[in-house]
Amino acid sequence: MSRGQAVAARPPGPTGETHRVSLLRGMTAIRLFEERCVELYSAGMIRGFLHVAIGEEAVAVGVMQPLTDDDSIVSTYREHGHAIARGVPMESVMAEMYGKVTGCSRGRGGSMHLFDVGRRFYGGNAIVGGGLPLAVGLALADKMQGRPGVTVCFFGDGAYAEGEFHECVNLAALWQLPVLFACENNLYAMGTALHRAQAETDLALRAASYGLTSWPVDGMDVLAVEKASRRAVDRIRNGGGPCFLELRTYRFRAHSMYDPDRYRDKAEIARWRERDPIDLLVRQLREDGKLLGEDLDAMTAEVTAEIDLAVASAEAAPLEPVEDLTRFVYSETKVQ
Amino acid sequence: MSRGQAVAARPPGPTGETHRVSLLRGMTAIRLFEERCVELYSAGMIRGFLHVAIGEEAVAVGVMQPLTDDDSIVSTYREHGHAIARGVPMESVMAEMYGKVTGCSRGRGGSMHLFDVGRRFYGGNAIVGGGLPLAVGLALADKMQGRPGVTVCFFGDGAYAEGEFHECVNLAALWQLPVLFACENNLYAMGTALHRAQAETDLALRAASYGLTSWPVDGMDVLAVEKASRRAVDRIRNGGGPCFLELRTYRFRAHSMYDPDRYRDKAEIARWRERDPIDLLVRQLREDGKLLGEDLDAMTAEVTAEIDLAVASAEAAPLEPVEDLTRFVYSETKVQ
Amino acid sequence: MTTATVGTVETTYREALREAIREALREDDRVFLMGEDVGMYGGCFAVSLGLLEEFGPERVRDTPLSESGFVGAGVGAAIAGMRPIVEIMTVNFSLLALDQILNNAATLLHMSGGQVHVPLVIRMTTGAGRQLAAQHSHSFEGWYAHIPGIKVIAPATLEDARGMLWTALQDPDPVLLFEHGSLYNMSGTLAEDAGHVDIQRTAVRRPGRDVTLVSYGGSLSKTLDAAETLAVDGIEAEVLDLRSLRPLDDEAIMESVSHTHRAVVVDEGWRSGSLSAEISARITEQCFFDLDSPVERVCSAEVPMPYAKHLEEAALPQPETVVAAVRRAVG
Amino acid sequence: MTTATVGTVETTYREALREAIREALREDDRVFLMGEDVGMYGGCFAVSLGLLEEFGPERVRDTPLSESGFVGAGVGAAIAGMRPIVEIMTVNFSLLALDQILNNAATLLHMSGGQVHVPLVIRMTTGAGRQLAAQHSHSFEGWYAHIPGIKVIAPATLEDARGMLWTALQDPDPVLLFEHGSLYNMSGTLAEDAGHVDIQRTAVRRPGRDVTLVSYGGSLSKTLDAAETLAVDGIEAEVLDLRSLRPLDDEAIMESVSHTHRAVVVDEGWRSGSLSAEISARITEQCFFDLDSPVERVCSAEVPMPYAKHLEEAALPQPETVVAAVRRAVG
Ligand SMILES: Cc1ncc(C[n+]2csc(CCOP(=O)(O)OP(=O)(O)O)c2C)c(N)n1
Ligand SMILES: Cc1ncc(C[n+]2csc(CCOP(=O)(O)OP(=O)(O)O)c2C)c(N)n1
Ligand SMILES: [Mg+2]
Ligand SMILES: [Mg+2]
Repeated sequence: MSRGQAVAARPPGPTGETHRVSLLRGMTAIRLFEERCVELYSAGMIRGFLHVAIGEEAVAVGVMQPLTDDDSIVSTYREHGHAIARGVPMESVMAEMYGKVTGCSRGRGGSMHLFDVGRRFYGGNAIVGGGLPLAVGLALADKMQGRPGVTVCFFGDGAYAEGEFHECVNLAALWQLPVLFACENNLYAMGTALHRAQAETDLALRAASYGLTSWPVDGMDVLAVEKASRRAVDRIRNGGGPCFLELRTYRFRAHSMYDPDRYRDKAEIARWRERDPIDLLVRQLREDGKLLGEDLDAMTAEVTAEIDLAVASAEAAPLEPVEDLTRFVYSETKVQ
Repeated sequence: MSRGQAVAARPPGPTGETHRVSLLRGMTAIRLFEERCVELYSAGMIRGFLHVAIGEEAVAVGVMQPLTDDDSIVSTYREHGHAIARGVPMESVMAEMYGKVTGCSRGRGGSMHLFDVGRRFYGGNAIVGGGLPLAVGLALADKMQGRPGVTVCFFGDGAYAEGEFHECVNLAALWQLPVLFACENNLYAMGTALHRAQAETDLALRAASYGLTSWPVDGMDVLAVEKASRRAVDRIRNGGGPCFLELRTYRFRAHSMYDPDRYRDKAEIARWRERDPIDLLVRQLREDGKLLGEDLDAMTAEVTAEIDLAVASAEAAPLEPVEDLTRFVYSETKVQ
Repeated sequence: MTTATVGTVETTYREALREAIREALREDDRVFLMGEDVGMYGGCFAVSLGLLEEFGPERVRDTPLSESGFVGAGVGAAIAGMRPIVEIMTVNFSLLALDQILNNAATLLHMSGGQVHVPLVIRMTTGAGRQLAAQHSHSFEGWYAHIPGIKVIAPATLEDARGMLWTALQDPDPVLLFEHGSLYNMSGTLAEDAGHVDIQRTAVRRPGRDVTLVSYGGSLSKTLDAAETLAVDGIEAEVLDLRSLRPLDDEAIMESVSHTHRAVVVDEGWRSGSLSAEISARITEQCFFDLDSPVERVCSAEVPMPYAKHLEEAALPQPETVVAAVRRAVG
Repeated sequence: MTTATVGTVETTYREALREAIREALREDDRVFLMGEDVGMYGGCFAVSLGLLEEFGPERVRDTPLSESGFVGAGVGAAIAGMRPIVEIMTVNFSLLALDQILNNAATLLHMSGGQVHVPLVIRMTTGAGRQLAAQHSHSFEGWYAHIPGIKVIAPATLEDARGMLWTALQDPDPVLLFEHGSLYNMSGTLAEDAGHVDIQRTAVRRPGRDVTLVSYGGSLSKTLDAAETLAVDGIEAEVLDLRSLRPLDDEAIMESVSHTHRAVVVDEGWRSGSLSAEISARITEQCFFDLDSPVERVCSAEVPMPYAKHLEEAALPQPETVVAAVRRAVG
């Protein structure tokens, strides 16, 4: 999907207008896409578990900015935004959720397991913390092979409590591996508030104790996220060792479509909604007179058309033949 | 074994002469016991893995000082000293290593799995880090049942890298559990030096980042260890939450009887031997004129006699009948 | 307690489990429930909904995402006199705690020469059928049934959902209780005074003379459906509900096979090395000369569970595949 | 490569494994060895002794005690083009990494619709016999053989210790290689040019007509000893060495059983749910009408392995218990 890629491939540099607009477009695309997913879930077109990141779009779009085709991404089950921001076509993401063979994982993965190896998007991991060791290994391979790649690993505040986090941050720091630990701190792990899961809730501070560079970022400000990500990625690429970013964000909706969201105070949600990353950027662009109402409508229309297309093609797409059930348990050819 | 218990049960208070002498006796007992174990291993009387803590006696004896019968201990596979300092009779420890039914684990555990529930000595765990969750649970039970107990968990610098360490320190800090994390930092995990396993080698500093009280201690100075342990245990018992002690020590011998010790520089070992915890205390007592040559000889003779007795009774003891092989897989009676 | 039936109540598998936990918390103050989101969230499958409000955060204890840590903490608490009920959201995540379950919970009693008892209950959701894909859909209860030192049970009915937990809590050793995710919404009636049940014996859920169908947990209803279909053609299948996966109730299984002379084992686990293999091997060992045909197995295809509905259905045992296996056996 | 035999060399199982690793490191610069104490220490069982000096710390990489972390790192490195050989000291500790092995290594290819290949080799020591007690003595290779997406091999001979690794490294999917701890000191002669061997086929280690003895790894020598004893009484046992535990070479097993009409499976795993159960079930399924007696199993007693020598010996399969099982089968 050209646009998605455009966002992913945009060269570093000053956050000029067109760039800010493209960031807005990237976040808007994710927002509208996920809102459509919610509708389609209620309509029974998407099944299984569905986790949307509505409210967290600035993290996905901002972190992706400095990445190149050499870089790798490891994500979670809440990864639609990461995938789209990386340039995975909406069609293949939507088809995946429809369980169609045209899906980015041939319909075998679903919402939680989006993969696109061509774009070095290594999934979609639904074991909390399970992607961290993979990221360490991807980075180890890049380092041993002398490739310039940086591996970005997205994970949540909940994953921070898993033993694998401890093991992996130490491994990356010990071996000075090119890993960017992108911790999406949305203050909740399902229904468990951070302060009920961690004795010390300053995640960036604690991460620093492992001997890597670490700092917190306003995850609702896409420009701040981009700036932090660029600084971290440059540092890592130049051999500075791994970095940890605590991206302070919030999910506006429930954990999953099954979650009645009993554990959050409505006022808290409302407060965070005032910091909607899309509204923030729109307001800013408006104030600078760089965005007119019609521009926004045009963008929305364009993105909506794209999503309609993705849905239409997903609906039209075929299913994997049942006879092929046992394919891909083992490789069909040697790998080079 | 009265003496061992005496050490364990000794009431808090100023480190008077008799007390210092009893500390010396405690360390000497462990030292001579383990030296005998090494001989017996070479003689083929003890089998399996044997890990001695020669050089680390000040940790075992010092940490135990403030503990009462209410307190619990969780240990590792390098636990002879912990067991003896807790008052587990030498006879039952030696019989265990002989695989006899009179052993503290009926010969089913061996050197790595010494247990004595009567003394709340919960083993002898040979999965590195595997005892940490047990300690958290023992402490949780004490807290929920309103008991005064403190749980001491011994583990090494190597265990610090395991995910379970991360999970358990956080749980203890989060729930303010009465746990003393006694980290025996002897600078090596088998052949892996601490600086080759941890990006940040200041273990006490890093532990503090979890939100508990933590400090390093000279693990070769039994009085310093006792002082630190007493401060920590008092704090914990008075509801101050968990503490972490980094006990800086060194094992004078190889990791196990199988280890050719290729990875340590002989000079380094020699340097540490100059800080032998037993010699240090002897010198001090001598300087204070509190210990005469004959006292020491008498103590050695006494302890040696005790060990001879333990060996003799282990040799004489019967084996568990083979017909009883499958006992203790499931409980034979309900537990109250 | 299950004998006298005064009135009956409409309930679900989920509610029956909740009632069992509530009863345990009420009757024994050593009991507490610990796991991820058992409290504020109400339980990831709403089993423990409302218990936090009733019993407070000490006894309905939310944990961080630290499976190895809190499962091991349950082991330690059990050793020190508590009666923990530890919930692991799904069996798939329990692999993170397997070291604590096997190397500690199952092993401490023997390794200590009989000193360290671990009266612990661990509850987990297992199984597929909800398009949750390859990291949320597997069935490892058969794997756990390989471990000496623990017991493994799987309630397939409302009575067992209501009655097994208390009995498990009275057991001096670790008991793993597996709840199939597709059963939570199963509804029906339960005796008002429904209570404790044994967790030792396999139950005959449908008597029959022609073939023995061995199943448990989420596969029971599919197996009963198959039996209905077969009955239409005059094949009377006897359907067993294992209930206990470790120990297995050999006596009940062999008793049935010795009069039907044929057996089909239905097991949602991957075929190779599944519990069905052990059951097949035991039937052959103990009933070889009674068998008219080899024991058949209906298991899951050996694939990580796919998301797409049609593929997931094809991967799982279904009434049709059970029927087909029976026809092979009797054919 | 194993055809032409120029000269032979005296070697041990340990040295053969080391040679195999050395060859892999020399021939393919994508290969590296990673694990606890593989370098400075020389390998906890001295398998990798000297390799650090020869290949340096990048390619003979010591890790911290972080099984889940470094095994998962091996998965990631394999995905990104390396050919990691990850060593887990013993299978007992591998439970800490099982989540990475099952939920990632075995699952990624399928979950990604065929995109993510994991050409990873994991080596582990398994088995009992050295009085290492309940946390260092178990045999879980049969458990691993339950997992779709991985292959499981167990060299029992010097040839296989020398030849299996390279073949495993050529495999596009994860291969787990199990080394029985009691074999490291096994010595004998090996062809100077001994090299790669297939890892698909089960081997007949001793031909016979009266009964098929199925074994592998550390149990092979005990099984061969039993066969010798039986031969004295004129019972000619055919001894199979499985070599590959997943996939199983059904063809070879059934071929043997179909002419011996009797089978005994020898497996060091705990009996219930062991690999022996799967083999027994398959033999019954595929050779039922060829069988003169039920398949017998000789496994470990279902206890956490005790330390005391006499108890450990009683818990393990022994030549005598194999002989007794054969007598039951032929009797
Ligand atoms: C190992 C494991 N434990 C539990 C779960 C169930 N679960 C799925 S998401 C989740 C919360 C994770 O929270 P966080 O890491 O903060 O990510 P977020 O959902 O907030 O984006 C839990 C408990 C799981 N998938 N894996
Ligand atoms: C989980 C696990 N991994 C590996 C081992 C093998 N092993 C036994 S002791 C040891 C080193 C532990 O070092 P440390 O924690 O510092 O304790 P120390 O031996 O120095 O007292 C290792 C790697 C084990 N027993 N358990
Ligand atoms: Mg979160
Ligand atoms: Mg150490």
